[in-house]
Amino acid sequence: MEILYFFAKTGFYATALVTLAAAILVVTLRNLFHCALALILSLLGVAVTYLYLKAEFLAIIQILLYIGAIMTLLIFAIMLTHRLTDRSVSQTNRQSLPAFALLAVFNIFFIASLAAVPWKINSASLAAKIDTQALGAFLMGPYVFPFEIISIVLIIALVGAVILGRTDQ
Amino acid sequence: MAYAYLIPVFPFIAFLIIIFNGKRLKHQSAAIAIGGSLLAAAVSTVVILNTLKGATYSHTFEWIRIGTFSLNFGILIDPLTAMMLFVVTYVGSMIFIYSVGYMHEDPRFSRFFAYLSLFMASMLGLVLSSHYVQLFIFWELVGLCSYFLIGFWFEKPSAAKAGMKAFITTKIGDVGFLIGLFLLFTCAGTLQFKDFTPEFLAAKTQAGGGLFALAAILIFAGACGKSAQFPLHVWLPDAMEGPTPVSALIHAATMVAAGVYLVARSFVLFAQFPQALEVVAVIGTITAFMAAFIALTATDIKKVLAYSTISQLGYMMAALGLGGFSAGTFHLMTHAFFKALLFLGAGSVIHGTQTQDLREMGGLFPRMKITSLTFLVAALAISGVPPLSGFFSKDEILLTAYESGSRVIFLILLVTSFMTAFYMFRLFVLAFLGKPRKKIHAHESPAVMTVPLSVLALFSAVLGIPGSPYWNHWFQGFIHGGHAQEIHVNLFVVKCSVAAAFSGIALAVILYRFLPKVPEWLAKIFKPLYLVSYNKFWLDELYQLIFIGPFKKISQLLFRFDAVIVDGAVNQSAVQTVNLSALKNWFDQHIVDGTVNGVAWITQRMSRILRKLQTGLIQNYLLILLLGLLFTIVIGFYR
Amino acid sequence: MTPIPLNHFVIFSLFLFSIGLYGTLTRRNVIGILMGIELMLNAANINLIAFSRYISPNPETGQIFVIFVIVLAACAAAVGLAIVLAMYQNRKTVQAEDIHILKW
Amino acid sequence: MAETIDQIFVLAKDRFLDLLGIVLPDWIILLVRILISIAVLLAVAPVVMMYMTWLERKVLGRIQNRYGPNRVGIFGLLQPIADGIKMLTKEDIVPKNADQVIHFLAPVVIVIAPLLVLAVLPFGRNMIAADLNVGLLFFLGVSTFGVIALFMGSWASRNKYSLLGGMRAFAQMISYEIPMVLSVVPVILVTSSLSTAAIVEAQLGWKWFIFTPWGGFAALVFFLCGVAEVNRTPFDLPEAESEIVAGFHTEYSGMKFALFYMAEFISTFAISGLAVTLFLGGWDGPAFLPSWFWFGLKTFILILIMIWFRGTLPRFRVDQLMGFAWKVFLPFTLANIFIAALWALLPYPKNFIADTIGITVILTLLQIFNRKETPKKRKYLYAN
Repeated sequence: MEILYFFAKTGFYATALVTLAAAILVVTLRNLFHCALALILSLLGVAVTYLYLKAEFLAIIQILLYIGAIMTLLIFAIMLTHRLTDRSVSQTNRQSLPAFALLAVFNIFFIASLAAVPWKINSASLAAKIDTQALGAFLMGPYVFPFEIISIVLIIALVGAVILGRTDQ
Repeated sequence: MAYAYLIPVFPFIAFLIIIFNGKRLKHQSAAIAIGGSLLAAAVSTVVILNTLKGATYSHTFEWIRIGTFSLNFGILIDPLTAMMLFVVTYVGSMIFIYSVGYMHEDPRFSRFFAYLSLFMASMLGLVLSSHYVQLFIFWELVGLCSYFLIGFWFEKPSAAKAGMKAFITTKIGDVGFLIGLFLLFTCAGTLQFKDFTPEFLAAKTQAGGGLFALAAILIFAGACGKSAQFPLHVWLPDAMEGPTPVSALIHAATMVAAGVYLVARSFVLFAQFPQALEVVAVIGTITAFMAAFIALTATDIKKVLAYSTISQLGYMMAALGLGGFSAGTFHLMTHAFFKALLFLGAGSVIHGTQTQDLREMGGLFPRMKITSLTFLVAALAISGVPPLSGFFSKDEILLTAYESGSRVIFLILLVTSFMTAFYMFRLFVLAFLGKPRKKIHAHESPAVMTVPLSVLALFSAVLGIPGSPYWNHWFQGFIHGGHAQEIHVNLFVVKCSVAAAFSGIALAVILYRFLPKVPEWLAKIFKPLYLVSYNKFWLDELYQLIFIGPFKKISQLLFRFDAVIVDGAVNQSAVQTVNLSALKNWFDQHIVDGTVNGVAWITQRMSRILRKLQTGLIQNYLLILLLGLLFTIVIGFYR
Repeated sequence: MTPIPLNHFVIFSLFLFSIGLYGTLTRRNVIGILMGIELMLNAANINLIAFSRYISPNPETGQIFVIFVIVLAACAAAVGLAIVLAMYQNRKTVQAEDIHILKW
Repeated sequence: MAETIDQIFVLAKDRFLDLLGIVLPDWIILLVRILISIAVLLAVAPVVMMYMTWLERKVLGRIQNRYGPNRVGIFGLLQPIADGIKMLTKEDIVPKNADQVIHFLAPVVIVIAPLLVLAVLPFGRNMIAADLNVGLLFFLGVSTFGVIALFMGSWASRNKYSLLGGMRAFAQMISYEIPMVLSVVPVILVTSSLSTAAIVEAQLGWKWFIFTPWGGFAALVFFLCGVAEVNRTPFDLPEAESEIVAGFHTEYSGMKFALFYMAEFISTFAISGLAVTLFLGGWDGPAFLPSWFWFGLKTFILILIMIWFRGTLPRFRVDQLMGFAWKVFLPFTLANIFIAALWALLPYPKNFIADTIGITVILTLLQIFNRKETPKKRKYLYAN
């Protein structure tokens, strides 16, 4: 059995690597459509990471919403703003080098500081099983107010998008 | 009775609706105005019926409190008010309906009805007032409406001028009224109608009532202005420039009667002072005679009626002045109806013939049957032919005059009565009988005009009955608040009156129907008299000479003073200011502006360098943000 | 059986965030910037879940916040893409550098 | 005996694993247990797809008064295999301008989604490959991959018709996904579970949701949306031959084309299966026949209905298609959630009445608000 856990852990690191690689592709590829596909892969990796954190519901939601809705929207926008045979020029602007340097420093500092933090692991939470019903109860119980607010925000965004998108005036 | 305050409110609401929605409502505004007046009439009917049962009503509320004194406005309903309500709402409603037809083509149709509604509301408010100050407010409001409506066709310079003339002339009287109110308040300490009882006045005037009498006479001056009595009557003939329904409503039936109403309302006060009463009687008599005399020669159909109105108002005043309270008010009521009818009939004629000049009319009878017949009824009524309403009311005035012992007044009034009959039938014959003197395509007016005519004719015919011996002088009893009045019929006076009426009618018919040359011949013979009448006693010219001319002179003098001395001072100071400003200007330009510009110059130079920082590229900003964040982290790390 | 250390999740999310930020900083195309932002949001989500799972006494809280974040991301994407489309229709460009008329 | 037949596949799997357990360690058994399910699904799915094509051609043939395939094998039963051989041996043409990688990836990705969703379908009692507690959501989530793959194919082809087809598919699938998910919500509401197995359990004993007022309509909406989701007639605008050649797979040939077809048919099967699971009681049925038989029979009937649609109905216009989703399905399914909530809240006779009233009201309102504005009869001034 131990070996299965080992496989599983290896799976996590593999997923992380694939996710990061896909993310790097997202920010470096020239063809925006390829970027979008790489982003889908990256988001899938994140969904798998959620599974490792025992958040199945969120993993599925990630797929349903991010890949099913947001990414389709994004690809649609790409289609509408690009020609089929768009041989685009450089996709990065002039500040890539300073940005990279700054981010490198940023990461170094962050990892260095992370190593110094003694996390207090809560083993009860770690072992807890959170099913969808519990989440629903939470959303409808203590978090009902933010839940309602977020639905209003969603409606506003919807209306806003429709108004922005209309061309006939 | 507690709902009586609604009576003026309805027309006022109609006014508000129309004045703010006139453009949109167009001809529907008439419906709103008529609705308002009919509602007012309905409520008034209820109030009147209650009053007939002997009820009176008075309600006051505090309007303003000044120290210990509080101004209490309110509603007072007694028989006099009830009668006025009856006149204003019924005659008013009829005229409203009539106006739909008369004003139909007018571009300012809805505004006309707005003004009419406002006038109606103000007049009803005036009638319902329980306080002199309240009455004065409404008094001015009706004056304002009168001004609006006389100048309704303000494109015509004559109409605009007539409006101003009416306004200013009545204001002269109103100043007297106001001063009279001040005096009265000083003497009596109250202006509440119900406080003025004979006992109260008797108590107050024990020390001597000179000021009271003066106050009464000054109040009468206000009434003179409003009711177009002798020195201040000149505005009313000119007011005929307004639309005919206005002449009928305001300048015949209601507003001009307000003066009479005021005197009647203050009758207790007047009755206390014979001097004041005498003034009223004399002025009334003079007015009655003079106006009738002028009316003899007037050629404008409306002018004739206007002078007739003045004359009849003089009758009322004379009656009141002679102590005939019931006679004056009775005549006020009957006169309102038949004079409104006369004006509306004249309006119908004008509407049909497009002319106002009597000399151009003639032979209208076959073409305008309803108008002619109703006009005839009214003419007979005003002439005092029994048993129409005018006969009874005028007869009572004559009786009052006869019994007052002043034979001169009685004779003058009797002659006036004769003249009234004469000029009315001169008018009737010239307008309706004979052959057309000019080619005019006369036609009968629409039903919306003739129906009110018929209704008013009915009222004109029968309204005398309640005050006649047949009804045992019921009206006189009612107006005195239920005290039955002992009035004995004096057959001599009746005979005189009837004789005057019939002789006047006969003479007019003979002269103008059968001997058309004779009037011209008569005019030549009595040329001075004719000229006096034709030129209205030169009163307008007299006023021009006495008041307006010197006033203009003074104005010119003052203008000179203004131009030379006042303006000179002002100009001089301006010149000095300009010089000083030039100095300041230099200082401003070189020193203040120099500093400001210098700062601006420096800022500009700095900005030119610094604005390079703002690239407009959001990602650039984000990078800087990241740099800042990193900086913060590093500082936090090595702190 | 030991769980995966928390720091590994955090560092994973840090890298993801950095890559997303890099994309946001360097992409010339507005849609590319939007993609970078999505990556950053995801990194934040991983952190939320990881910390709530490992440290918080209520492991559900983080997940609920992630739901909110996903909804907000959807809103941002919808409105953002609508803006991009409007921009493309009006100015025929989706390059972030070309949109700087409010500069001076 | 009946029990044995009912569980025959499960028993076979267990026996096999027991045999393996003699020689192999536990963890390999665990893996094999999973792998067997996967292998079975992977093996069954193409067979199902092949015989669905045969079935479709045969039934369409009968509808159109002809025989359909009848040369290869008895009743043409070997026709799919012949087709497969033909597809495999055909030349694989890739357009010169195409985005090579994505053009290749698209057909691969597109079959993944329908194969994945088969895992959460309960084919019979205890016959579910992965009983996830978010199974239903998994099904809906994963099936959205189809859109992406389809889009990849249409974009990579560098062909106008492909792109148009892709756009149409995109709009259509996005639009119909919303009422589809909303029509499922009442089921979740009543069973308070997202697990497909639990949903079937809740319907055991003829308490199929299709027999409830809300369930009947929800099933109808779900089924129609499902037909739209898999781009079948009358919702086949993305591949409308008369308008845009063949839509998103215009530039595909050979086995890649076959993969698109396979995806479509497996999706059809999966959607039918999910409809059966959600509304038709899943594998529930009289016990004299095994549970998997009942599941198969119901699915088969739904597939037949889809083929019947294809044989009879003309294609929608684009505006009709969109209007149908947004103006009819969406409001109805939204209202249906409340109606189902009423069903769950009230006791038996009352809830039936309340639901009937609710559905009547919402249908009437839809009727009123979607009334077609008939243009006024034209008046000709100068012509007659």
